[in-house]
Amino acid sequence: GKADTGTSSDGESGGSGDKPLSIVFLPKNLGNPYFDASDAGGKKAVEALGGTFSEVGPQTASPDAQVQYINTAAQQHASAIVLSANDPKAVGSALTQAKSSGTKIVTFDSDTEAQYRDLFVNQASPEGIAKAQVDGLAEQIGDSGEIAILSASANATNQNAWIDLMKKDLQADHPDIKLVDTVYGNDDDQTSFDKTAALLKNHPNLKGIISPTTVGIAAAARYLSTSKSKGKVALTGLGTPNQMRKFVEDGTVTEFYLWNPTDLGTLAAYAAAALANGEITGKEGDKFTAGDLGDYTVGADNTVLLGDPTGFNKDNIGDFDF
Amino acid sequence: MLMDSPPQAALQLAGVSKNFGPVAALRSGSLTVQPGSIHALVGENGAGKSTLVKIVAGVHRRDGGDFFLDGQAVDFGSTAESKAAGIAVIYQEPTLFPDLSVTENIFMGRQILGRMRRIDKATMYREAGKLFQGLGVHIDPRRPALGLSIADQQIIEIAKAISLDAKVLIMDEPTAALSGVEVERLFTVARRLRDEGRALVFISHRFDEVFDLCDAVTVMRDGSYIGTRPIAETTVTEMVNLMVGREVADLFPKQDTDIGDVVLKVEGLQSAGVFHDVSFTVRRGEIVGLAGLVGAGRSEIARAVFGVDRYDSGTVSMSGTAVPARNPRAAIRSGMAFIPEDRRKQGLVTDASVAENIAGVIRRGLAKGGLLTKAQENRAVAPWAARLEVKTSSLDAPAKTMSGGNQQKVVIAKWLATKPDLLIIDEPTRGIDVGTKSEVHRLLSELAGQGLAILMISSELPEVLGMADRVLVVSEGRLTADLTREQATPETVMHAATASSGSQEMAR
Amino acid sequence: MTHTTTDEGTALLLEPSALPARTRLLKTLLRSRELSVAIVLLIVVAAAAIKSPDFVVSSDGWRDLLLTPTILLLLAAGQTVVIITRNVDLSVGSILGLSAWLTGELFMAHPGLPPVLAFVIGSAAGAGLGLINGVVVAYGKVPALVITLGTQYIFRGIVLTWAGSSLISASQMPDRFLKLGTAQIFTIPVLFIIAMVIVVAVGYYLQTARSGRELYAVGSDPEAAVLYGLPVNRRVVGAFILSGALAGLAGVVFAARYGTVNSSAGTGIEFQAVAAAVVGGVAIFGGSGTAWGAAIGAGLLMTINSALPMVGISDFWQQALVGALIIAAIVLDRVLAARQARKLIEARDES
Amino acid sequence: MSERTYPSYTHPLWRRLLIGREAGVIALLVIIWLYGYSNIPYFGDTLTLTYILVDMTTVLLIALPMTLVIVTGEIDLSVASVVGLSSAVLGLLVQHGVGMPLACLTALVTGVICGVVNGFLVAYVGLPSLAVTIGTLALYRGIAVGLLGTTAVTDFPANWTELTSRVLGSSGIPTFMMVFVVLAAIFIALLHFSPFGRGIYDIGLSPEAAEFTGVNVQRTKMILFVLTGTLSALAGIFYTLRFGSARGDNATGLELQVIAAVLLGGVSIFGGRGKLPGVIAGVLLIGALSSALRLEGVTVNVINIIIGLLLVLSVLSTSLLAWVSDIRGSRARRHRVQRPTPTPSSVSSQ
Ligand SMILES: Nc1ncnc2c1ncn2[C@@H]1O[C@H](COP(=O)(O)OP(=O)(O)OP(=O)(O)O)[C@@H](O)[C@H]1O
Ligand SMILES: Nc1ncnc2c1ncn2[C@@H]1O[C@H](COP(=O)(O)OP(=O)(O)OP(=O)(O)O)[C@@H](O)[C@H]1O
Ligand SMILES: [Mg+2]
Ligand SMILES: [Mg+2]
Repeated sequence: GKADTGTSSDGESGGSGDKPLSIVFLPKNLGNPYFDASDAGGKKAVEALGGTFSEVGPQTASPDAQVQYINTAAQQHASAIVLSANDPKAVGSALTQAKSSGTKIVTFDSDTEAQYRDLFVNQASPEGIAKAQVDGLAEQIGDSGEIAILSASANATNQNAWIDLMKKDLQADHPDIKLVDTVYGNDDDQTSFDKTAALLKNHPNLKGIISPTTVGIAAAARYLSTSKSKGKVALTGLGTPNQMRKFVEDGTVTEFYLWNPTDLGTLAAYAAAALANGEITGKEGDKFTAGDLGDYTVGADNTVLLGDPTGFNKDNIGDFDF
Repeated sequence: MLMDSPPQAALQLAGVSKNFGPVAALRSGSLTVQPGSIHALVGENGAGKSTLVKIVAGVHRRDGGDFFLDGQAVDFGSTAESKAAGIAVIYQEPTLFPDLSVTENIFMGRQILGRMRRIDKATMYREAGKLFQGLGVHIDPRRPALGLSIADQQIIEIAKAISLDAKVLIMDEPTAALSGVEVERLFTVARRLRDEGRALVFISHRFDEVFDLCDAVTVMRDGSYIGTRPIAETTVTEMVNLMVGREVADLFPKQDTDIGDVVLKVEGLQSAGVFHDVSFTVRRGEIVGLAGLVGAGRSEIARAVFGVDRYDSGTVSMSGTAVPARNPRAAIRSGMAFIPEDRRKQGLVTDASVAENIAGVIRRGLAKGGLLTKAQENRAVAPWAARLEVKTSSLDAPAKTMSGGNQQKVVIAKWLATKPDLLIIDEPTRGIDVGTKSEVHRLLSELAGQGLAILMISSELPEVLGMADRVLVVSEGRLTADLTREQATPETVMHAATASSGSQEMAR
Repeated sequence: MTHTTTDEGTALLLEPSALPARTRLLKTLLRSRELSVAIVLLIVVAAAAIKSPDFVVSSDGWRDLLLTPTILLLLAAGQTVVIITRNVDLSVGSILGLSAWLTGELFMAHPGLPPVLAFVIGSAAGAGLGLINGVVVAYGKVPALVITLGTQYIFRGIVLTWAGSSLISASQMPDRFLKLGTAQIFTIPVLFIIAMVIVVAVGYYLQTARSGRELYAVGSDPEAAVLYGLPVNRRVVGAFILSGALAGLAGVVFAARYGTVNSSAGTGIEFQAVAAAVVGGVAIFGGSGTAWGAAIGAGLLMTINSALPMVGISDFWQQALVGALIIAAIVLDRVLAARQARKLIEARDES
Repeated sequence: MSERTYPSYTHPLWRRLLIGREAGVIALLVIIWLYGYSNIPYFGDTLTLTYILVDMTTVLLIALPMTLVIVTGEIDLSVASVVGLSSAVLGLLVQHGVGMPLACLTALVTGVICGVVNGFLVAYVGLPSLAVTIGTLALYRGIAVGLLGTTAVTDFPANWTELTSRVLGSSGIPTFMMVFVVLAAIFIALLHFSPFGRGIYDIGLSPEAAEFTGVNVQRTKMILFVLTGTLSALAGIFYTLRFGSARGDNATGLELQVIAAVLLGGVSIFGGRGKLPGVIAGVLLIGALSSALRLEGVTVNVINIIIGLLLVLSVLSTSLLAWVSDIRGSRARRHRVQRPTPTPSSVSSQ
């Protein structure tokens, strides 16, 4: 409010109807096929609604670079920002400022702290995601032995939440599986690749790896497929079918999981539009329609849930293209 | 171009000029050298000899005038071109690559190639060894150039030039740092090259060498050609008159002064590999000359006294108070002023303005409440610039745009502004034109008259003999003589300057 | 000038010819920076191997030990050539990125392209970018640090524009090419062999070719090099072309090794290349150092990265150790150089 | 002796102000601002001003001492790592319940220590700053990452984090800029209006001559490296509070942004040349340009290319000008040289 004394102040916040709909998608970084897919879904949805869609983002997945794009969107009085946050807190003050100049904030994929956004579009419940991966791996390695996790950056909210839940699942349901190491590939292909190599060297008895990040699992699969551990060390996690197809077909990977990122982007776009035109405010119980995806209801903590993750394996991977 | 004069000159320059910004280094340089002869080029410091050489070498491009090689007009844009045309040059300042071996230094750019165009090191070392043998020196071909003495560096330069097998060989003061034996060996080689029909140019400030070696001599003054004489038809007096353009006596207007208390006292100063056991004093009103060959270590002694260089042992005191080592600030506070030999690199910040340079040392005192403005500086320096009659259009002109003489005046002004008790001045008139030179001499003399103690280092014997009340001679880092004005003659000084270490105790 | 060789150290400095050829070679080798870095490298490998023999003994361990440093090896050799001329090339990371992306695009457009041709094209593209750097630095008479900082931004901007937010993944490149990423001959990875051949060739060139030695001369004293009539500008341009070409080659290697390329390939690797050269004994102000030393330095930096976790140091501390190593290396250099200079000067008293 | 008088300046004030790189940078800044104001939607908002200033604060802070370091002919590449390290220290202390004032002070002291290490190695051991600070770039960053491990500390008191986003009335100028203005005034006085500052230029133009003039070259360099360390730490505190997040990898790569801005502002990497107003204009130029381009929907890649080109061209401009005048000069000379000359024989017969 305070800073917003510029020439183009449009008075009413929330922009009711007559202001053209403009939605900015801000992924963690550019050059990430996962976000390409989700942003494509977002684009289609926004255009279907007759609004303007734009995708901006930093080169590397760092919060400070993201802040500048949040600021720009706020300056332009965008109707809504759809963001996958690189840090739950660091983008907070920028988001607060954007909100105060009338822009709605929707997070997807990776959330910020709740007070900074209007709505979080959750790809799957964290519990569901963690459980799918842990149970999947347990089945592949015969429910015992050493496993490790290859994560993205050490501060990624979603990753850390899942890892915590996985640890709980392991303790509760798989007492014979021992988590020996958690390493971070920073969602960088080369780093993830080298970390996988290091993992296998450091833990000769390793039986499985979980990589709950699309960059990580692809890099790890590529390393495994050329190493003598291929077929001996199981790998699962979250990945996109196009990236993983080759490794599923050659037997490096048996099964991996993901929700449909295009659907996630679509849902986020519809939620953002609904917020922007005042249809919903983001409080628990609000209802809106997300095009072909159907009707959704806002749940606790201002969260909308997309659904359960899908498992991809030899049998069904041919049906997907993203 | 058609020639009609029968023996075609190997090298001919006529009316060549070169300016560096506002400095006219060369106004009208001319030189004609026949093949099979050794031609001397003489002139005072700053007469433009080296500039002429650098034009021939392709380092500088001339602004005007003619330049012929074997009768062909040439215009070299780079040293590579002149090298290719058969010109070899020994520059006044050694130009070696410290990281590389002496052999590589000699053969750089034209190394001997072996199989598959790879460098044949073994042959190169052998060749270098032969070259050194021919020059009668002992330098290991495999050692790095780093750490060579000035004399050895000069020998490498000579070996390099000889090995080039050039039609024209130019030597810019090759003997300045050499001992008698080494000079003789060089001359033998030079005569052999002459007899092979090559043309040689020899620059030196030592007349005996010129008369010993050369066939003809060209004199330059103030950037201009003055005259050429066959050596047989000229005398030292004539040459000096041509060089200076007036009676020599004019140059050194030394006043007699009362000599007072000891100001500077140096005792047992020592720095491994540079100088040894140096002790002397300088008194109020006294001008002490420090003479010796180039590279003898005089500058090093002065630099150590002033605290720019470190020393291993010994003490320096000013008016009875010890001056801490390696601390120029403390030396300045104790009343020392130091005018270094390399004006452009050490004496001045050439890119800074006249005012900033003159205020360089006193500026801490000028600041009010820690703040210093240009106006304060300008106000403080104007009287000093005026006192030395510095010629400049304005106080904010960069020092680099000034002539050498004016630059030297700026340096002197900078130090006089500190109101020192002792002035150390290294090569006070190097590269200064004749007119300004006598001005500087008059000023030094006047300052001594006012009670300033002066330690003057000079490679010009007449300057030392003309100005100094007392002459200290340095040879290979040791004081080898302490002569009064009366005792000091060219012979006594040169004798002490070429004394090798240990052969002679100091004659007090 | 009689010289009795009392002190062995000074003898090697002042009178190397007086020593028998074999002694001289041996002593030079023993004092060389290359050897000491190599020994540190061996110690690191040994320490890691004791903790976990798989680090070296297992086939994957052995392969990765050699493969991991490959890219940096190439960059460090190129950087060495530039640093020897008293310049620096900060744009190599961006050149690597451009070349890696180019490789991916090439294979997408022409899946039948022979991999050899990809290496040639990548190097040529890198050489072209190096040419730009070199010409601007040499003929513009501007500091390499600033220019290559500028071209680092520019080249990276070009990759970003070209690649956008897309990614070329393993499935889009032919297997023939990707196999090179792990192919081995006598258990030695092919990419490593390529890199080693190139490093040895560059080192050999620097030691034995006229133009190679002239690079040292240019860096040792640029002004003297002009007076010598050396083609200073041509040499500087040549050094940048070589560095660019090797960075370009490294880009192709990157694509083959990692199988995935996006616009950020090689970001920040330029400092590592400079650091490898410095650790390997290349003087940052030119005139001395070898490509071999830089390559060993690169090996050390990368191996430390993968060995630290083995010896129980968290990989969070890797970078700190690398930094300490760089500083130790330059301090050591300075101490040794100062000692040598002092010996040489003091030796003048005795002669 | 006759009393000569000297004019203080060759050129009148307006000409002295107009020539020089600073004027060019400032002019470019004004042009971009005016263009943006009239042609780019939302650029005229006070909010834009706020964002540009907040975004550039870290760079502005570090650019002040960095200018002084580069004027002496040295360079400090470790600044961004010091930002990260001070951020990590601050975070660690706050996490362990230390009060904000003490934590900030400790972070600052960390910066001082980093500066002392750089300064000692460069000034007293005599090592090249480029190599030293590449080493400490890795060292300080490594310690920062080592200290904080995987955690990001985010529980900073709101009244502190708010400090970084508070704005002065309706002006749009962030309150924290007051701190910068005071620091800038101090640094301008230090560099342009003090004997110490003159010494800094002397060192950059000719270290040897400076030493002969009694400038304490070693101590000066030491002080400057300590200043870069300290202000980098201050920037680190600002950065941490602004994002409310202390991480070891904060501000990675910032060093190149700072150096690019300083060089763009007219400082010569060889030392001895450059002025602080130019540098401040250079930083703001990059900020305004990036902001304008982002508002125009230009992506990060094109912004990178433009900043890179600007840097290369600004450094080349001096060379290009000299080159043009050189070509003119040599053309004129060739005319003179090729003028019909007396035959050599007639010359030698004089
Ligand atoms: N690069 C340069 N820039 C400016 N002035 C120069 C330059 N080189 C020489 N000069 C000036 O040109 C004049 C002639 O210098 P030069 O070196 O040719 O004299 P010289 O006769 O060789 O003297 P010496 O006997 O001392 O060697 C001097 O006043 C010198 O200061
Ligand atoms: N560049 C250098 N490399 C190695 N040694 C040097 C170098 N310059 C000087 N020296 C050594 O330092 C000592 C003193 O040299 P310097 O030329 O300063 O003496 P000088 O008597 O002052 O002569 P000048 O007449 O040139 O002033 C000599 O032993 C010389 O060999
Ligand atoms: Mg000369
Ligand atoms: Mg001297």
